[in-house]
Amino acid sequence: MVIIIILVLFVSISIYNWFTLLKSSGTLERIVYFSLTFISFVILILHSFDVKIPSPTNGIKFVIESFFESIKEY
Amino acid sequence: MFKFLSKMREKKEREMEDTFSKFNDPFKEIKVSTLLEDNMDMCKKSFSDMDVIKFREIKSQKEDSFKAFIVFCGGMVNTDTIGTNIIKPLISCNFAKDNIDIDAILKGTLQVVDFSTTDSFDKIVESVMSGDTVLFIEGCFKAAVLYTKEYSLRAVEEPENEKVIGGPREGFNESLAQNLTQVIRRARTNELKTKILTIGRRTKTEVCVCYFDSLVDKDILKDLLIRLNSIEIDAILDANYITELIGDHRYSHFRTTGYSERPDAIVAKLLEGRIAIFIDGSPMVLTIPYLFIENFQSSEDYYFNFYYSTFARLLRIAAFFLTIMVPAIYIATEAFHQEMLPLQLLIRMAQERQSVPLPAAIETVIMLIVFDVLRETGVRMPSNIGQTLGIVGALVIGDAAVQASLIAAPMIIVVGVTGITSLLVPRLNSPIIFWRFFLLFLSATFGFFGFTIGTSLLFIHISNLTSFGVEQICLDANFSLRNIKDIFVRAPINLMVNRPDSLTSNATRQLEENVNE
Amino acid sequence: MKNTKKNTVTFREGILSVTLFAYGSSAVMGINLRIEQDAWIAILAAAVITIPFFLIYSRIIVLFREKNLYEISEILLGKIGGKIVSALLTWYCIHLAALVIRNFSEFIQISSMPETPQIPIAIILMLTSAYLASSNMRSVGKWSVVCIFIIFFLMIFTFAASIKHFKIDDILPIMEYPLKKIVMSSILVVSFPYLETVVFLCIGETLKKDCKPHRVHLYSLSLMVIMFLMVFFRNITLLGRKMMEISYYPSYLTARIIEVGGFATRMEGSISLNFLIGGITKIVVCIMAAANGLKSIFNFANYRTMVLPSALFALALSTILYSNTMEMYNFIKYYAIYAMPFQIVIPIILWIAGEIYTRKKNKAPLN
Amino acid sequence: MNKRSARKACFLLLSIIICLYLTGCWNYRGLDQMNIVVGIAVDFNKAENLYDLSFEVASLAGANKESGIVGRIINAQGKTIFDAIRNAKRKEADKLFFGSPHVLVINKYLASEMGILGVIDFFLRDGEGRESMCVAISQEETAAIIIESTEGAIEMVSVNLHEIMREEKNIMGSAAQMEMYKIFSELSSKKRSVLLPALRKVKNGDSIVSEANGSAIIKEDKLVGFLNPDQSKYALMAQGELKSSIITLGLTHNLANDISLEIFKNKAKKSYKIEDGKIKVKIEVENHVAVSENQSFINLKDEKEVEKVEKAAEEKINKNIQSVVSTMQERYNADVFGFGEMIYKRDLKFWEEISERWDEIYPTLEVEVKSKVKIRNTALIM
Repeated sequence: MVIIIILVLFVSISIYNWFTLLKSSGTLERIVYFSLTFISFVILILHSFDVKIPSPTNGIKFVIESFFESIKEY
Repeated sequence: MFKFLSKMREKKEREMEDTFSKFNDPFKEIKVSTLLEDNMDMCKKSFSDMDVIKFREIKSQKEDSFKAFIVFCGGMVNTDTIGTNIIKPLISCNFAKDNIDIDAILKGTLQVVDFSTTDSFDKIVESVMSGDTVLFIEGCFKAAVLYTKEYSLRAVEEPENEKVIGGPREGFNESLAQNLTQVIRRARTNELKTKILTIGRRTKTEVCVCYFDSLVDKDILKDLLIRLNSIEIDAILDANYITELIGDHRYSHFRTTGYSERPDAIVAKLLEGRIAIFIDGSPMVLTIPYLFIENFQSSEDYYFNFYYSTFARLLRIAAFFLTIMVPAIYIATEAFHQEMLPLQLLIRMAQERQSVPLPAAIETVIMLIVFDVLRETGVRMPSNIGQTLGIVGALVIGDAAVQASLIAAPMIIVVGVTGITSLLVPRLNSPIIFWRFFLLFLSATFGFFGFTIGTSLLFIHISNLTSFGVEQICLDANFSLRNIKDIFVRAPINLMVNRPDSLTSNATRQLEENVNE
Repeated sequence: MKNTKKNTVTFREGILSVTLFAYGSSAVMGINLRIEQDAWIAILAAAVITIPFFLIYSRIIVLFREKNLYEISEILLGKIGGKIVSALLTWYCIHLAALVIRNFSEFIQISSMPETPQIPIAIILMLTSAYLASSNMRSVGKWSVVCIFIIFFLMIFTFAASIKHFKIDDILPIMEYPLKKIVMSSILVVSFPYLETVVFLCIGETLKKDCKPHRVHLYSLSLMVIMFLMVFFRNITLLGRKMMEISYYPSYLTARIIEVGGFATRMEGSISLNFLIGGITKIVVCIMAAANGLKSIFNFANYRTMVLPSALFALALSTILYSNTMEMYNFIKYYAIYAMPFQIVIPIILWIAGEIYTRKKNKAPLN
Repeated sequence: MNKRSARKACFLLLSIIICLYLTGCWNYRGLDQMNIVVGIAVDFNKAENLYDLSFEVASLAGANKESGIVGRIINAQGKTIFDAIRNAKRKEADKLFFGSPHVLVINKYLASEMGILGVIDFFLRDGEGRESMCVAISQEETAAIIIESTEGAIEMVSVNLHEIMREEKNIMGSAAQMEMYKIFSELSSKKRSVLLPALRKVKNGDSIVSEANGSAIIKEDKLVGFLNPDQSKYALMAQGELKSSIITLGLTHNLANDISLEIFKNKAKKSYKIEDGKIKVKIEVENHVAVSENQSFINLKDEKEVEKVEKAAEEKINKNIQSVVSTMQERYNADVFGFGEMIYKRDLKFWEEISERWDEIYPTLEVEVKSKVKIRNTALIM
């Protein structure tokens, strides 16, 4: 269900945005656009298949905990 | 938008040069000949198979060599004028063939009010088709275009759509000249400028841009003229053609030009620094720029006491929101947030719903469509069947459906409120229908969350709207009394000292001097 | 024709949008600092701590009028240093947008739609914000004017319902919690709503030229403090301290129990829209800032094409941020430290560098 | 630019929404698919170790528009409260809807042995639940009997009970109505006890109905005893929470009381001081009253006579409050007046010293009651 919604989202975005983008922008712009969109798409699809994706939160927590030990207790 | 405009301008300049050469058929190159026979043949060829076109040859009684003929379109001319003021003097004139001076004839012999001369058949065809009479004279290399237009018109009557209780009853009709007259009669000053353009490849419709020279914002005027000139279309049959061709947001459901059938309303708009566009053949006169609040203003507001007008205006604004939101709110509470209903109401509604087969959301959609069907039918039907329609609506849908438990009773109330309130703001018909269903769908999927999202989208959309570069909603945080005088309230006339300053170059009304005293 | 071309907002619109931005998610998360009745001290202390930083932010705006933080860092730190700083800031903006999207989808799921998955909720939230973000700044200005009126109206309305029950006893005893804990809490407040306004610096060229930025910042700070205090007093009066303490969304809970005249009860459905519009504003500003960041990193002409991808990325990020609601709440304390480089370190570096840069530049023509 | 993006966003949203709409709505629930719960009664079946819940739901089937809506009872058992609620669904086609329950009646044994906080936790936690419902303790053997309707009822019992408890505070003040979220907040604050309304069944004409009958004392979330209506009135008066009530006086040695005073305004102030290591609490109560019944032929034109009436009323109030307070102190050791909380708020350090021993200190507090009665008027006649 959620997968269908994500697919619809990306398909409609591609229909309504990509073609105009292809016509009217530079190569770099297109590369950035497509890579960001593609990454998001992959993350969303993987997430909806219940694949565990490492969250940036855990990394941030790990780094901060190693600097400030005491934060855990607060 | 700058880009858009400059592109437009370039395009226009390029095309102005070769526009007319491109499509104006064989006559463009052909000039009037000195031989009457040739001209006659040419005319016959031009107007072949057009039996409404009449030719009349004229011979002078006194001078045999004087020959002439006139062409006109039957039904569009005043035959008396042609008979007594053109044919009669020509018959009795005594010019010789060799010393013919067409100007002298026009000035001295013919008794018509307006004339011009031309040598191009292109122009001649256009003149004949618009009701003028064209006169060819043997030996002349020019033809005379004589003003003899007269065609039957609808009388000046009160417009059906903008009926008022107080105020003037005159409305525009389909003639550009008469419409302009009505405006000029109300504003007798040479500051009122009228520029006439011809738009439409085939219809050659006259479009008149009208404004107060001292009040209008020159940028907006320039913008408008560019946009009008870059219109490329076959036919302009009504004001809406122009609206859709020059609007800022072609695909938005909101209007970007105002319209009115009332000369008094148009003059008031002109006096606020707006520009009016008259289109020949349409009783609707457009005004630009268009502010969002104009959807809720009525010319009647200014003919009643301001307390009442303010109340009525607030009512209209409320009606707009009610008519798009009520079904959505109903569905959101009914299907998602039942806890918001007081217990007694909740139980009553649940009782009503017990025996109803359809889910509330689908029921609402169906009922709203039914209401719109009824309304549309009512508009298209002869007025004497209208009453029958009312009975059908009230009895069949209102009563019988509820009795038969096909529709829940609260639904009738919801649809009724929605329908009635939509009639209060006729200018917003198309956005209302779109947004009503949009909000309804959102509410039916996400409850109040969806409703909020939908309302936000509506607001963002409205705040993005512009009309000829002017923001339709001027919502500054700097709310000053000056700005809201004619928006949410209708201030007393002596206090409305300023024009809306986003529209005009001269924001102070002349009235101010009187106020200061 | 006149003011539409300028992508700027007026003085008051500036104040309101900054306030609305900060109010955004804090309103729904509540000023819930686990220090019960002492929270108001933390709110005020946090405001005092915030003032110097706000002055620094304003000074940066004054030094580089009509430039955003990315452009400034490129001027001051050179091409590569500038790009690195821009990338960091862009990441922060996107991350913040993702955090807010997650907060709200979590809130809506818990509060009113337990069976609806979060992704569709997040999607329409994201799309609305992307739409507003791709409009110009003036629309954001108008949006804040209207929203702040709605929020104020609802706030005063709910506050009025609480005021007759308010007893001074409710905030007694003062300083029950140790000073250390209160200071920690105020640091949370500083980093959570107040200093997040650094995102506004990343948009740039938003304020009309004649406005003094420090006044905008300070006015909105005082507005924020007033609003947060009102929220706090309302919640503690109506809910009682323990109930306020244990609830994830105290303001929402407060809305649930407010009764007006016996017939209008349980208005939380409609009052939660109050939270929502704040949240949308916050997401919009973050997305705009992120798109601007991408624009200056890759030297694009226009930031608008980047709006949708950044919004999508924030959406994707929001889904994987936390595995449950408790984690979201526990992250707040880490966030305070995590945000410091972006909220404090980078602006201070840029400010100092900027002062030196302008001094030099002013001297140069004399020699 | 705007134009295009506007169109895009609208189309995009529309297509997604239509997609959602066609594929089903998660939280959409029609009004016709629900049983509206108006009252809940919680009992505990010790033999089987199960919660025994009764729900009063609005019975929609039989009702038509003219007659009132009556309730019907759904019974369910479960290992926890939520388990029982889900079990109830097995008997019913429609889901139970907890958006507007009015009362929660708790069995007295359950309340005294297991406490009430556990019971209300579910209702506080649930997104649908209503924090503002009234909680009451049943004085009968089971709680279920309280919300059962009798033959010929024309209204839902729970709605009725809710109205009774709500009005009680404004008219008689014999029961302390309290919303669920307040109970939670109060009970978790410093060693506080609360009063909840107590309900019982009585005969009224031909039928047997439920009535509010004084208060139940909840100490640290457990029921410890009941106060009769008169006692709870004075307990409320000492807290200053009385909206209106009646004080009756017997001045002329008749068999019956002969003067009724109607309370219009009730204020109470608590303060404490420490003398010789002992805590002395002072309760000052101020009442504004009107004479609404006078059978004693006391001449109320005479100001001195009026003063006498005031004095008598003050004495009566003093005596009664004193007795309620001492009952609370000695018999139940329940701090319903919030003395502990008062000390905690005024003097945090002192409270921290004594909070461990509060249960021992509380019964030994010296409480002084000082009341003041002001007669405002004597209604229409003298």
